[in-house]
Amino acid sequence: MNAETPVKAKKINFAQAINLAMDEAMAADKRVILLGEDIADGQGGGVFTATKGLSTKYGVARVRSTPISEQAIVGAAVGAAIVGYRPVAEIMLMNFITVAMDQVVNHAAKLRFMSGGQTSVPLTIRTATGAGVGFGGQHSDMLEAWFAHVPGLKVVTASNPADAKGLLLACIQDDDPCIFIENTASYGVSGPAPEPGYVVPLGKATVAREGSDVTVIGYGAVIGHALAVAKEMEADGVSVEVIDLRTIAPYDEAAVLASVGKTKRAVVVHEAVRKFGVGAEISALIHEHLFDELKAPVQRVGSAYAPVPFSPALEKAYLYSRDDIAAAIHKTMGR
Amino acid sequence: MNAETPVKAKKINFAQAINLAMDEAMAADKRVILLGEDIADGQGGGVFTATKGLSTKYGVARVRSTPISEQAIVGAAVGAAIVGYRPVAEIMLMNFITVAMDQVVNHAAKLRFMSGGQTSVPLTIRTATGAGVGFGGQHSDMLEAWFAHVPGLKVVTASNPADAKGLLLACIQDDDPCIFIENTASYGVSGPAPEPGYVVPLGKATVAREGSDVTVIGYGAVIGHALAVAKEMEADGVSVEVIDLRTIAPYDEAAVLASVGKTKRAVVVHEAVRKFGVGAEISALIHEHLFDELKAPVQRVGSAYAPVPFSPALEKAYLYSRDDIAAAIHKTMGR
Amino acid sequence: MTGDTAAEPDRSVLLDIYRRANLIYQADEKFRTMIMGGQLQIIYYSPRGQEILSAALMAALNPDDYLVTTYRGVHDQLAKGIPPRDLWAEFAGKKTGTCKGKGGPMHITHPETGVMVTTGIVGSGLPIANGLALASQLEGDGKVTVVCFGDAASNIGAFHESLNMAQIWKLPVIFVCQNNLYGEHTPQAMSTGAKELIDRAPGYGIKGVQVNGNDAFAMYQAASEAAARARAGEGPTFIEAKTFRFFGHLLGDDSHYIPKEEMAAAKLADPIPGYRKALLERQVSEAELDAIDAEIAEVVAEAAAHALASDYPDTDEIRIDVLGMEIAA
Amino acid sequence: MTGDTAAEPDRSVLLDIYRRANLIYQADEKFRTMIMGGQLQIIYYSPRGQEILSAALMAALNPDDYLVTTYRGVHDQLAKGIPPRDLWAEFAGKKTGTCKGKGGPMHITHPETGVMVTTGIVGSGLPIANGLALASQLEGDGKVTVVCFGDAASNIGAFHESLNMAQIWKLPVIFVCQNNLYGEHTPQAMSTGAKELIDRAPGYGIKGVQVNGNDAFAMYQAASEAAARARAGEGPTFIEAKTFRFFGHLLGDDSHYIPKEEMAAAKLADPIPGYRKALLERQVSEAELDAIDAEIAEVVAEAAAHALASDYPDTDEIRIDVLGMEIAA
Ligand SMILES: Cc1ncc(C[n+]2csc(CCOP(=O)(O)OP(=O)(O)O)c2C)c(N)n1
Ligand SMILES: Cc1ncc(C[n+]2csc(CCOP(=O)(O)OP(=O)(O)O)c2C)c(N)n1
Ligand SMILES: [Mg+2]
Ligand SMILES: [Mg+2]
Repeated sequence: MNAETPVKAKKINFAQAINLAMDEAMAADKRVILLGEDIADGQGGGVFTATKGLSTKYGVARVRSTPISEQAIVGAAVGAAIVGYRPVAEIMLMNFITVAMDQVVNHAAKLRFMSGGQTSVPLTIRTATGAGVGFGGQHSDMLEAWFAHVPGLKVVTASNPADAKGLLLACIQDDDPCIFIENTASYGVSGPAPEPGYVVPLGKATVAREGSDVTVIGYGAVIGHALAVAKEMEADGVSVEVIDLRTIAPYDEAAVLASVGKTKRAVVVHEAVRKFGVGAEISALIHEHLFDELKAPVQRVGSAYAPVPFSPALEKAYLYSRDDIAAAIHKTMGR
Repeated sequence: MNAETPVKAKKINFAQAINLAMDEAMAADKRVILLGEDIADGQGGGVFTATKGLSTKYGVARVRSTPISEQAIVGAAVGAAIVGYRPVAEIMLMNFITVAMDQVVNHAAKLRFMSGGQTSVPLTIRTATGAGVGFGGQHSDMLEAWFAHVPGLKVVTASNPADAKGLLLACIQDDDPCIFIENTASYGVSGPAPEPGYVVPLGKATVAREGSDVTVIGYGAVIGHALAVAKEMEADGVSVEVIDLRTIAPYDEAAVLASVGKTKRAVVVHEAVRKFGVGAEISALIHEHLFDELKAPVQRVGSAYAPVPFSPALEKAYLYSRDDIAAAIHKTMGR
Repeated sequence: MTGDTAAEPDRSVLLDIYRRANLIYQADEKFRTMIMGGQLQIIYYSPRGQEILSAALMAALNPDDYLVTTYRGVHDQLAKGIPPRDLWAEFAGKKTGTCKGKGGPMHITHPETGVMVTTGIVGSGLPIANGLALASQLEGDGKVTVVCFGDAASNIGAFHESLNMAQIWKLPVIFVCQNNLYGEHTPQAMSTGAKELIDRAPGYGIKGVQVNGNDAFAMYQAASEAAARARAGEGPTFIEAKTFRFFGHLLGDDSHYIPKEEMAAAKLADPIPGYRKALLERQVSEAELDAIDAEIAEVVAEAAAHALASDYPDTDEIRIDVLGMEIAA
Repeated sequence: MTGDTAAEPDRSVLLDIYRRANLIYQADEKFRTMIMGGQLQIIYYSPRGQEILSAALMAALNPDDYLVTTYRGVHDQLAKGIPPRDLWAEFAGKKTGTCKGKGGPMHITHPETGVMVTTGIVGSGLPIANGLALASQLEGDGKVTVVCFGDAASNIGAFHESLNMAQIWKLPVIFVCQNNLYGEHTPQAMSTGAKELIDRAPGYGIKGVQVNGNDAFAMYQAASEAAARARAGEGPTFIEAKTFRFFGHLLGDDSHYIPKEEMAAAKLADPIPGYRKALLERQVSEAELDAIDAEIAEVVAEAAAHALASDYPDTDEIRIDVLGMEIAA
């Protein structure tokens, strides 16, 4: 970096942040390898360019474009992981993980336990998803609740590029299998660049905004919306605290309870379908611990009970919205 | 049936009840076909004998032993279903569905919606699972929460043989894809036989026991345990109502809220891992609707956050227990 | 490649193939123009280069035979007979679309023309095709199911399970691998251990046929034979049809990963002018073909205009078709 | 079947194979006795009939080569070198077991002897084996990975994806299909379209070898050649080793689905007495073999006693090994 670089103003987008995490991890540890469809530079460096340049820098032995064989991809990652490698497998879009669930759930998640602790599985699965980009029913699902329900897996997602970099690096360094969820619509979204070496610890939520009246709990792209709503609500005299979970499972229960213990009101928000989603777990937990202190029942915001529709008109009807968040906050305040 | 048969005393076990449902469905409708590994009589009529005799009765064209190819099994069921057949696919154990999740989630659940209502998918997937039988980590998982989170799927399970018969028949007759979960440990368990033609409507819970102090909500094998605990608690002067959901998704919210609206206390119980389980959804719902009336926060009982261990000593530590149910009830009463 | 040469198809069949192929060709061009011009905002997988394959294949089928295809499906869908205006409206997310706008380009269903499933998950159409064929086998309705997929899709597990099951059950299904030599940006040799995809056939005991998919005559023959076999109860066929895609994986793809000479050679062998030439050599007049082209141009223009003019679905549709019962608001 | 005949292995190798096979044989007998006698309550997949296959295969490997196997894995695990007492204790769910009782019979792991994964999900071991081999390839450690699975497992998607990936990446892995002609109660012809499983090899461009797995000499040769190829960087081998299982799918199975003559013929060709006879013909004395048998009997008896005498794991273990960090109580 030369003297003229305006360090403070440095920006980075999600794709670059994710690239940076893998770059740093690969530079530091030769056991970090990447597997996925079209991820090497000869094939374009990944459909979302998240792996761009890495095969040129580290070689195609470590950055491997694979056949369209998700079971083989995740399985190879599992096998390499149990003998000490730290594979990062890219499953292009989250819905495609449905063909590899066996490797994720029956193997990656369980081999540490079933082996009595002899073989840990330090692998990371990166996968993109999210509605709002017109990909339709089979390319947009948010399935984090499934993985959160599987003991042995960590589920992680970021709300800004710096965290994306820090969290992905933490996943790669972690000795447990991590599902790292990226937002298809956000790859080009920029934010402040992190310092080299920046790592965000897994299992720790962060207070994205302090407030005193109500806590909004979310993760990923939700946080941007929650912050925008919080700002608007300031005008109405409602002080909204926003908790960014960052690690969805196992999540930072203490941080959630501390915040809601203070505000006495909570709204949980996610893009995933509301029913049986992550919000249900967090709502249940909060009630279990803070029932007497709560001023209102915890509200949940999520998407409609439907597959993700293609038509933009319906996709909007499907997706949770800022209005939904605001309405839920008002509902908690209305008492 | 001859004159001496003591009709009232007639008993039937789960395996027979399930067999009976398929038998009646096949007799009534030639579009009902069965697919699964070793399900024809030449192969033993299914590993749990649930399909015994059916291939002999209806022919191997309609009762098909398949290769070990779960994607092909479910896919074939999807394809036949969209042109009007009513396939019942047996996925021997629930963990094996992980290799066929794509067909279940991206196709069976979504084709009605994605086709704009042109192709419904009247298929049933029968699958067995549950811990307590020493099958270990890869043959025992309760994954109902995954399927409940997928719009377009119905998830069903029975607490007694008569219901098993009536619910499975309802699944086969239903125009939506149904996941029918059977309990490995219960196939030999007997109960009163249903009348011929007995159907239990989907989406309707039942009050397995009336009570006034606290509602225990569960499904499947849990109900037996809940009833036993309820009986014990009677001695302590606690009147426990037990709600058997029968359909886990979409579940009978009205029945749950009606009962808890009466008792003002609730415990949700399932064998699945507690975290991010079905209990979270039900707890969240109850709080959302009955916050002001509840005398105590809803309690959740489920299994430990761990893969299912093999060793009987650990399997016991993993599993939810009657003591856990009793403790949760006491917790709601202790206020 | 298929060894035997059969008698050439009738003139009417040849013109039918021409008509189907040119509908695809013009529709594709219109889609690309509209997308590049910002009139449609969609991810688009162009079938340019694969028109003849699909036209000849569908011409060999009956209208009520079943089809299962993929995200790269415009050629298959139009060749199978979906009215262009219905397809177009679906691509535009309108309520007049085949699926009321709910499915979109990757999920076209149109039972009236036998288009039963279009899937965006690589390989997943094959198991479903078996199910359709199984229903036909049980029903005895004489229908054949065709499932189209790419070369790279032949490396996923569902392919394997499906060909095996189809063979042991002798299902009336035709597996058509449209081998355009690339899966996204990966060439076949990098993703596929087999020397030729057709080498996979003996692993299932299935009848395998390798054919130049861009040769309408060879393709029509292969498809006709496979359909006849299926209808006769002789079981499935695996057809590997060689072809090429001229616009890469999705529109905007600069095909950087395709050697220039390979692309140039493919363009030289472009099946669209090639087939026109073949017809002209067979006493079809320029005027006749021009008339067909003009007629199709009108159909395509009308379809596009209809799509743009149509309304979006009501937001209430989000609660409909999820389950048989309407979901409460 | 393998064509070339190589020189016979050394006497020491032949005895090594004998030792491994007889350990399996006696262990299996003891397991069955204990289960039938109620001393062990487990689902048991007997390897009876497949001892020689496994013994010859493992004798051709190095101790630190990797193995991935399945629920029917006792023969592979013992032949690979897991101390019987550790295996036994795991089968009994005791804390002295290979996996502290957490895994159980279907999930044996013992890295010291290279047994990396035992899976209960048909076909899932193959993708994982590729990963082990990939690590060895990158590491340049010269290790070979062997993955064992059944004939019926060759019909599941993971098989297909794995052989293909191994071949294109030239991974040092040996796919050993222990073809005992049945998957659960289904005969091969009912579940498999291929005439011979080995016919699947060309579909991946992989080297394929069909061998009588019950012939120690042929099996040892095939495995040695495959291991040498793998170590030389020449890539994977698919070995189809024919064998038979005498106790059906799981203990208690009455084998009603196996034609009587087929079972009788298989028993006549029982590889255990067959191999003993072969050794006797090669100047190994009865006394020498008897001594080995006796030694093994003691080891097996001790292992079983140790398992029964050991403690169950503490219930706190439920919170350990789930994640790297202990789960709070
Ligand atoms: C299971 C799955 N994995 C990955 C993808 C992403 N993807 C979509 S198309 C494609 C390439 C398919 O290539 P091919 O089968 O040759 O068909 P083509 O696009 O060339 O027609 C990939 C990798 C997907 N849709 N589904
Ligand atoms: C994915 C999956 N489907 C089904 C099963 C149930 N199952 C266990 S073993 C088996 C038969 C396997 O046969 P084969 O591969 O020939 O091995 P063998 O048991 O004969 O050694 C089946 C169907 C399973 N464990 N996993
Ligand atoms: Mg292709
Ligand atoms: Mg077998």
